[in-house]
Amino acid sequence: MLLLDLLLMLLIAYGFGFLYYGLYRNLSARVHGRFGPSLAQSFSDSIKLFVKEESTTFGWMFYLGPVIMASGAVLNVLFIPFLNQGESLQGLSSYGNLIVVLYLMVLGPLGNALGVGSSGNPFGVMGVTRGLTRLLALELPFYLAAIGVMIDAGSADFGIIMQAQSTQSNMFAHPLLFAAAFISFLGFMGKSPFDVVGAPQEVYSGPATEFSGKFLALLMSQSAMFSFAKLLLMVNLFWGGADHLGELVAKTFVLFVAATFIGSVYARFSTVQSVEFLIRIPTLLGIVGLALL
Amino acid sequence: MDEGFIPYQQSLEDEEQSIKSTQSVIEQAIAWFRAHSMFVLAYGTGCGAIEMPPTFTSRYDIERLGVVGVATPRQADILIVSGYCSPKTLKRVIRSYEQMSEPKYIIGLGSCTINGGMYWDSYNTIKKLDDFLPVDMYVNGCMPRPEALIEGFVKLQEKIRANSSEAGYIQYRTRYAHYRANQERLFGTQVQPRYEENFAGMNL
Amino acid sequence: MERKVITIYHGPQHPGITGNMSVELDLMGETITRARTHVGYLHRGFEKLIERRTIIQAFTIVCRICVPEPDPNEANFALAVERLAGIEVSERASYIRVMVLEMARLGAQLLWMAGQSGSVGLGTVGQWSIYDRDLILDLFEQLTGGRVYHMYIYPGGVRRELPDGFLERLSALLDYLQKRLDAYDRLFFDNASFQKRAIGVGVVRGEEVLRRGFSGQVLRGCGFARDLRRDNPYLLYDQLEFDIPTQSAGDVYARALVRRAEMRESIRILRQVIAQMPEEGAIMQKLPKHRKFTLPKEDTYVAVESARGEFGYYMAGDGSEMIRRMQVKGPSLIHAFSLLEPLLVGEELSNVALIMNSLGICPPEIER
Amino acid sequence: MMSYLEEHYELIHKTPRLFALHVTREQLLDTLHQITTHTSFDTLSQLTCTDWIEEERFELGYMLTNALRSHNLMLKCSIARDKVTMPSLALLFAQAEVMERELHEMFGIGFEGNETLYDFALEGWCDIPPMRREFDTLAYVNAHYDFREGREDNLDVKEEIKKRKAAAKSAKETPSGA
Repeated sequence: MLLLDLLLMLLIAYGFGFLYYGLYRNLSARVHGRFGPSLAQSFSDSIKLFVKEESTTFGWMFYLGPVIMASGAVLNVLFIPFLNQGESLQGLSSYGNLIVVLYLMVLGPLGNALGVGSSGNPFGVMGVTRGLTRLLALELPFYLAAIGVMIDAGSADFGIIMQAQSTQSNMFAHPLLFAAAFISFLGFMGKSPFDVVGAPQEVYSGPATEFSGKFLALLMSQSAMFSFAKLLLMVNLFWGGADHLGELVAKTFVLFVAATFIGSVYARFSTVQSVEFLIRIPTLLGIVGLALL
Repeated sequence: MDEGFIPYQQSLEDEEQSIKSTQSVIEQAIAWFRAHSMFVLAYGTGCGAIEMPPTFTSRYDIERLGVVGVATPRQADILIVSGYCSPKTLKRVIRSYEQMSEPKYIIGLGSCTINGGMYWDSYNTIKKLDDFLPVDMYVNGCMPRPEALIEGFVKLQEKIRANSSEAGYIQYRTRYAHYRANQERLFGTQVQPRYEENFAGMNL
Repeated sequence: MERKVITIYHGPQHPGITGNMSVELDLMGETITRARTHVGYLHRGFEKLIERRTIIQAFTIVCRICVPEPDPNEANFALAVERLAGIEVSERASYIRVMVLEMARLGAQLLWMAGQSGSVGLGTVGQWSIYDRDLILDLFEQLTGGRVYHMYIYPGGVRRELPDGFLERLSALLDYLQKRLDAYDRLFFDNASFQKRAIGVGVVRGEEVLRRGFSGQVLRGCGFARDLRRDNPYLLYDQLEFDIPTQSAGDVYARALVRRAEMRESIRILRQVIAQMPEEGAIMQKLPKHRKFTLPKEDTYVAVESARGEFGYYMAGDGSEMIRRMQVKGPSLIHAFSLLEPLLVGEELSNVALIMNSLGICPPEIER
Repeated sequence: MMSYLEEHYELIHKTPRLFALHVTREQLLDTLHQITTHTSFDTLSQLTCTDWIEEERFELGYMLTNALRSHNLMLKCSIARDKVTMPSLALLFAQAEVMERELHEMFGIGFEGNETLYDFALEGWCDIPPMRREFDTLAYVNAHYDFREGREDNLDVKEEIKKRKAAAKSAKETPSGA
């Protein structure tokens, strides 16, 4: 039964991940004043990449990169409960808590660094360096916000955190913590102005520069699932989770649209600037938020 | 192949119905996905690159067809050789093409790729792109309008869906000696590593 | 500890490069310690081709020298031939030429805006501005039959009469663009994230810049109001009112602000042209027959202000129907070598595209 | 500033804002030095070269412009085609370096003192420098590139035009629609 549940969770994450990616392309196309591709376009892209006849590789470490990254995303999805009540779609959340999830979020990028490093492409390595530097700066405010939420609920367990918000969601109870988490969430989603990692005008595609065919498809799928997991995390921590699937979709959608629109009107910061910014403003917000608890 | 450009282009544009009917359902589905997701390498080789921004942005919005630009050759399916090619550029174009993973296609944009165009008597531009690389679709004009480029993409989609054995990348493998000889003749001593050395052992 | 220096090629196949050229960079971490510009990927030998073409044949290829803004080439070619052959152009034709040049300048600035915003990952601006540039290209198509290459400004005048209602449509487009420029101000020029990226980057400063042959926004961005339209007037620019915007900071943002003001000035010039253009008049002088159209054995130099700086032609005739020598000097030649190379040293890798775009480097005019 | 030039040199007025001046190869550096110190023509904006093959000389043009960018002065210097070296101006003007590099490649002119005379636009060129008059680009093209076969009616354009004219003429003589 649990296995079936897990499978369902993965399917939902996969499906909605790609749907949201399609929506992202569509919505930003509307901002640009055009129609954009169909919603299923990114799904077609990933299928096409899976059936490419050739995929360049640079030895076994190179295979491991996307695989570790994908397993990080899968575990992330499985450890975050989709709903705040009931038995189904709870995944492995009873075996782990917020701290495990926060740890797992770092696993993927670190694993990918191994794979990219073995390709020897300077742009890939540069992208990974940028990614890890940014990750350090992103984690600080996000962890502060997460700690605040945990202190408030008195537990690191998702169920208890969500239950604590049944009267008032954390977004209104602790707006400063939410602001800190939201800004670093933008960075986690790779949205402007924090999209230094794969900046095409600077380092080609960053870490993905040398990945082709199946590897790229794997990276695409994991990033779709991973971004759904991040949306889920934000909804659970600050919006009190969801009672049923419909509410979940609505809440993640609103969050996603906000991130998309913000991303399409800002210029990209350079690495140093984004680290500086993240360490200053959201971290300060987080500290003040913690102090006000 | 008949002589002259028009029959040659006709042969590129012909939809190969007979082959299509012999495909299995899975092959057809794969071909459909390939035709509806085309990643274009962002390499503006010549002045045709000036009509690519309008094609890719809000006025003509070619992303509707599933065409997007990507930054690196590894991720790309389609290489647009946009206009005249000097030997110095051609070397880089060949290099980029060989780094792309199969199946891959080339669109020759502009008259200069077809017969040298305006620069037919210039000492530093090639006159016939398909001597050096297998071109899957030519779009003529100087400049070709964005509509013409979109038409080229639509024709190329048909060709990809027909899944022909004469697709450029297959020809580049089977008739490599021919292309290589032409490249060597043009570049003289400054040739690059052979294609086999790039793809040896990389087939998964 | 000795830090490792790696050498990478930024281009020619790179999304952050302005056209088909490359910059060889020595990097220490992400900081550039040495930069070398490489060109030649677009060399077509125009100057050789023109030596073996008659004047009419040469006219058709000069516009292809610079792709984003071909019309200064046509104007230069026509001005040089007219000066050597002693042809006077009618007032109406001159007005039409000014109109074409300003439209082209506006289009080139919009295209620059797409590149500059793209270099900092603000793709939305590019999508909008290329659409707006396309509306200008539509007018060009009505006027000349070509979107990008117009082959319109011909020695002796211009090639075709204005289509019916053209000036009204142009006027309507200017109203539209005026409104759009406000939108660009909000989204791009006043955007705090763009300011954060652009201020203090790629600084050109000092009296010395005048001696080094720079032109265009590089000079105007560091406080020198140099514009050939005013300093060395050609066509009818001495009869039109316009300002030369300047900034004093000399960085990427200053050059962007100069361009922003220039777009408004172009619109102002175009409005004057619409108001002042004579209704009637010849647009073309009577020229000698194709094979009899010869240039005397003399030489001259003409220059116009393109959207990126001084665009000059040296032309020498030899008494035959061919042009003996025509040498093109675009602003990018100096900017891409003697300005870009030292400017990049000490900058971060992420600023390369930013700086290149702000200098408006256009490779086809460097190597022709 | 004009008065100084007119006093010391034989100035050719081409237009009200464009002047020319002939100098010999030996005088060049000295004249440039004098002009840049005594007049406001202190910027090198272009370096041109014209090949007068029938007179056995290259004519180099040093285009100077003033700080106001309002006037241009061209220093013209003829050198023999076989003895093709010039003193480099790289120390005087930083921008001269790349201009000389281009002329070196296109005409084969050496510039003494310029360290950067390596490939500019061409890569591994081993023919005659292409902008020299004796270099025949069409012959080079025929030797190095293949042309695509034209359409059948395009192979001999003159014949074809004649044919079409004759056809049009005969069509006129026998009015259609009868």
